[in-house]
Amino acid sequence: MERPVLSMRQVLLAAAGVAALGIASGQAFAAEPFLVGALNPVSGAGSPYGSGMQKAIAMAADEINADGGACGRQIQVVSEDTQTSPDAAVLAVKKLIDVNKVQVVMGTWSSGVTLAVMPITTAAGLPEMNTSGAPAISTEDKADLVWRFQATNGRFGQAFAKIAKERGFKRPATMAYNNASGLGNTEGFAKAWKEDGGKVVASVVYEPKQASYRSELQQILAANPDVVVMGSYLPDTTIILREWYQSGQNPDLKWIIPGWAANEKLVEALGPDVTQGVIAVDSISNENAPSYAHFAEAYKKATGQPAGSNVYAAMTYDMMVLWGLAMQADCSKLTPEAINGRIRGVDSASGDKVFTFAEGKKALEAGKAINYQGASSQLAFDQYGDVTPDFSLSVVEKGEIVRKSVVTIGK
Amino acid sequence: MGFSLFANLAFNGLITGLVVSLLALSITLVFGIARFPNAAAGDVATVGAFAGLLGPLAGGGTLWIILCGMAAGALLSVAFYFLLFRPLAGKSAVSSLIASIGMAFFVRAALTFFLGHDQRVYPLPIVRAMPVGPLRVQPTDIEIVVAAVLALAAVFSILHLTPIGKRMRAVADNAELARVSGIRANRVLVAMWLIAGLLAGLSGTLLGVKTVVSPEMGWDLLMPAFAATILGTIGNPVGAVLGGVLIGLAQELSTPFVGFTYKLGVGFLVLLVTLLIRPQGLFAKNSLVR
Amino acid sequence: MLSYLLAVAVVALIYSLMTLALNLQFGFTGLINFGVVGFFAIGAYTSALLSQAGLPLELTLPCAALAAGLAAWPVALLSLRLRIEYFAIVMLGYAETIRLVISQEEWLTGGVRGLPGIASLSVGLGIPGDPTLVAFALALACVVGAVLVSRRLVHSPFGRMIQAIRDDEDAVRALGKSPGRFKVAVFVVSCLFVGLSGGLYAHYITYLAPDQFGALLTFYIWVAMILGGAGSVGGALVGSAILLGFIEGSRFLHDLLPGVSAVEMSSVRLGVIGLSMMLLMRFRPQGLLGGKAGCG
Amino acid sequence: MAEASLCVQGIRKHFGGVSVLEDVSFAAPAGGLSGMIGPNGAGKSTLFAIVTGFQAGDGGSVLFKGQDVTALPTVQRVRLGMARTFQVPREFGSLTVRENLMAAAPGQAGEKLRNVFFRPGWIRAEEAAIAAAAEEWLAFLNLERVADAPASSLSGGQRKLLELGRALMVRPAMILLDEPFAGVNPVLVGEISERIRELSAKGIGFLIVEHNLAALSRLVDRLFVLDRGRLLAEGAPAEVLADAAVREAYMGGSA
Repeated sequence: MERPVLSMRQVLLAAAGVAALGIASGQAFAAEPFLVGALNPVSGAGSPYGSGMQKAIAMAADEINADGGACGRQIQVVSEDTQTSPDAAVLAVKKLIDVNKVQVVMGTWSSGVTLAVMPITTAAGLPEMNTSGAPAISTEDKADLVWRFQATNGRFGQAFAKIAKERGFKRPATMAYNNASGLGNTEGFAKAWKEDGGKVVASVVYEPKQASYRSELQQILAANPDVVVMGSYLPDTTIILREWYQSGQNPDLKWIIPGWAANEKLVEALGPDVTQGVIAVDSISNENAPSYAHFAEAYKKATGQPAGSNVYAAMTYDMMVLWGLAMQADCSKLTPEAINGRIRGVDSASGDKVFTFAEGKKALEAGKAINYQGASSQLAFDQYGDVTPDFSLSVVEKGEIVRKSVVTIGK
Repeated sequence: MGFSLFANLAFNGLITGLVVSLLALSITLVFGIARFPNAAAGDVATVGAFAGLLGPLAGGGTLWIILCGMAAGALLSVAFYFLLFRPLAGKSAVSSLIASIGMAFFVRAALTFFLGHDQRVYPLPIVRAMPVGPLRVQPTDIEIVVAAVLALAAVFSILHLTPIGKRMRAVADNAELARVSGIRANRVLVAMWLIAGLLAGLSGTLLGVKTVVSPEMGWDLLMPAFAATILGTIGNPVGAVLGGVLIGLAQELSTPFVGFTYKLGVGFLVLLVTLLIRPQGLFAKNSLVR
Repeated sequence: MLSYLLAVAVVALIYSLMTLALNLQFGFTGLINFGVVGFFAIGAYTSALLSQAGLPLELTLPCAALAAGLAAWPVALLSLRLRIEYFAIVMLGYAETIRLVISQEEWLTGGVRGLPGIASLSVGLGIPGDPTLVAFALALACVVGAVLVSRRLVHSPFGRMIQAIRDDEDAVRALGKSPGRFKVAVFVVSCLFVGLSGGLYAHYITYLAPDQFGALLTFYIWVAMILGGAGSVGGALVGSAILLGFIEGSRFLHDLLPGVSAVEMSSVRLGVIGLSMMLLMRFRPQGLLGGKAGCG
Repeated sequence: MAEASLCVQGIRKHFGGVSVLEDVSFAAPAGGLSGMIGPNGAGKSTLFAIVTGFQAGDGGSVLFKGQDVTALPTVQRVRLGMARTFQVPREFGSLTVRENLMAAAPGQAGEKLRNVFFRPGWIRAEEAAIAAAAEEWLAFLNLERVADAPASSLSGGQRKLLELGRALMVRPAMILLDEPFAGVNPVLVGEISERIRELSAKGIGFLIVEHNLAALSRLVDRLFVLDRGRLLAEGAPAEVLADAAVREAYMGGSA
């Protein structure tokens, strides 16, 4: 993508070229670019996803620009790193708003970051789009300026419960990494499971970064569960599964693990014997929609990675496309508040289904109502600005992660 | 059932404690002889664990992994002695402590810059445990016990049976006096940092065998290792190992009463109460320093 | 741009309150506090929880300072009993235990899920205007206050005695004065600053979670103090400014160095902090600005 | 003998199996000039530390001005009027010479934080008084020239004077000097001796532990000899020095 070394001369030439282009395009469109802030977890705990999320926003912006922009305005993306830390994110969003003058902020990942950034974007009257799971985000968003493209922790738990039930488990136990997401998943599961009349035989919350989880595991195994539902991450899951297998206890025990922990790396670390039968659950993109096919192809081209390796990238891609469509819906009013108010309009259940920005733009120009079907999910925001994506159920069989079914849960 | 539960908890505590002990052994040597808490020990262990990934190239098997890790630990340790800690020798312990924290950050930054944040595992077969009474003993457990005993025996005999060990104890006792009486402190300190590096590398690779290799693993082990060091009195190798085991036992055995998430706090509480009663730590008698 | 610079400045000011405190403790008295972030957390949660219980910020911020001071008192007594290296490690454990308690006691602190929706400084104090500007003005006022208090303290007979304690505790005893009383007083008073700093932070970020109170922050404050020079009141401010300038500056550096990815940049950030700690200790232990160690 | 100001009775101390002090007793008169000599390893430093409260003895007692101070910490002994200096001077290096002296003034209201912040006027007046007292001693010790220099910049002899000045600020009844002449040039040795004599004339008692026998015997009016943990002899310098046992122990019989 980037040339590694540029001579000074080349830089100057390029700069002159860009300047000339800028003048030319300025004359052609007679409008300055519309500034969008991409605020992603490029470093820190979210780093496996952050770069892909950032690229997906840029990809969507490129598509919009290639189609002549939204309302004739080119989209210009300014990227910042949250470092997956609320403190760094607060300064980053201030920079985006005050220095770069962006009109919308999208792509925050962890709940802590989103909760810290929200008050600032809201105070500036700017919408915020995130992929976080904490329920508090919905209740704190009093101005309806915050949009969530990811399933809440509670919905994850519901999916776990539905899967456990479908698979005929009777005696589930839970193990949670002691953070908001870990607790959210297992407590969401327990709630849904108990509402359905079931009983959780044991539950353990553990502190991360330990040299061993044997005592925690022992308490779970002593209750003789038939399945353990995990709210965990890759390193602790690796250690816990290995210690379980080595102990030789409850060899028929099954595991339901979130997809970010039960992935190829887990299988690679532990081998096919240990991971045989592990059930991986993940929120999945809107895989059968043309928008996903379109996105997946572009993502593969841009990053060299399969779109399936980063579910959050599809979400941030949808953020940008949806925003572009909301702009396009009424070119006379392009203030952030006005565009924010039109988001539900381009996602309306009664509208024509559209799958790309170009399709949507054409339909809008023809005066039709539209319903953008996202690459990450069909969107369909509820009153809190939350989406309900589908979940995938995969099982590890002989070292391969095999997709078994797609799980849809009600709102 | 009650006995079996506590026996298992105690066994888990013993093994976890021994992993901590090995790093504590490295820290206690530096603490006793160079007179500062070496916060970089954990990250030296991490480098050892990463170097252990080269083990399979050299010959495979746990032994080669450990040897590679120990070699890397020793190399890094001695290099930083010459570059950093020797010039700081005359200054206060706080200077060296802060510099060692800086070294820890720097080493970890270099690791993540070049190798990224992903976890790695050693290509070792995963073996089922043997039942011994109520316990389930894994091969890793035996390796850890053997390594800890050997390491402690080695450190103890070096300190008490070899000429260089004798000089180490002399320097630990009184660096000024040792210098006056013709002991070349430099050579003693090189030997000491070498051993400290070997021990850190050993603890890193064993932790890697037991868990996964990641850039933060050593730093996360540092606090318990510090606690074990001062619980057992600085400069006392036996104290460091017993301190580690004691904290491990206290943490695991407390879990039926305080829950799992508070067990790290229990370790701290044990340390605090001990220090309130015995400000010098538990084993002040046989320490290198007074 | 101005508002962003103000935002960075607010954080720098919040940090400099802690740096001033650490400077009183270590720079002037020779006390080693590796648990700064623990007192910071106590201040932050005290003010946030009290304000959510309905108390006005005019009250919660002083309470934040008091709570941290109160928590510092037994710790200070402990410091008299332990040798300094032991105390340093115990303090690391103390701060970590506070973080642990915050993440476990969900009924009080919101646990690992955090405490969202804390009143911002401008809303909480009912001051109209740009929230960042309000925060800046308030933080600046607090720092000016803390500097004045520090200066008055350092240039008093009390300040003379704490510097004497730093230089030689036995000699102080030989003058018939117990170092303990002075150490405890300095420790508690400076932790008031740290608690206040935590309170300001809570109402500036408006969201608290245990993750924000890791040991790294303590080391940042140590770096800031050493950068500015231990034993120099003005140096504490400069040190914090340099530290924040570097941490935030790396954002812009990233725009200039396209070859370095943001992930690598985070490694570079940690590496530079580490390197500067080593180099400062090695070559300029008196700080970048200090002429010689220990000038008031 | 004049009324004893410092009275040491039956002090014992051992480290491990080695006995350092065995039943040492002596009495230093109030306002007098007493000296203590002994070869290296005689136990002088240990005795000094026990008398000043920096170490605890294994037995025996220390009486000061008729009061048993054996169990009292250093700080309280000093408050009763027992000041000391150190063998290797321990000045407050980052403070000026003047500040070193001022820091030593006892019972300062300005050392309480509430006074610092709420009664600045009182502190200012107190500081003026302390500064005047310090000024006097600086002049007496001939340290005026370096009064505002950092103490760390002084020469070895000047540091000894500074420590003496600090001890004087405490307004002591007795000052214990730990090797005041060690590493000091002969001219300054004379000057320090002269100052000590003048102070003694003003009624301040001295107990001087010294290695420099010549300087000491010229200065003191009572001499104690310590050898291998025991008090070997005591009396007027001339008569003690004539003692054969002392000559044997201290000078190997050669002097």
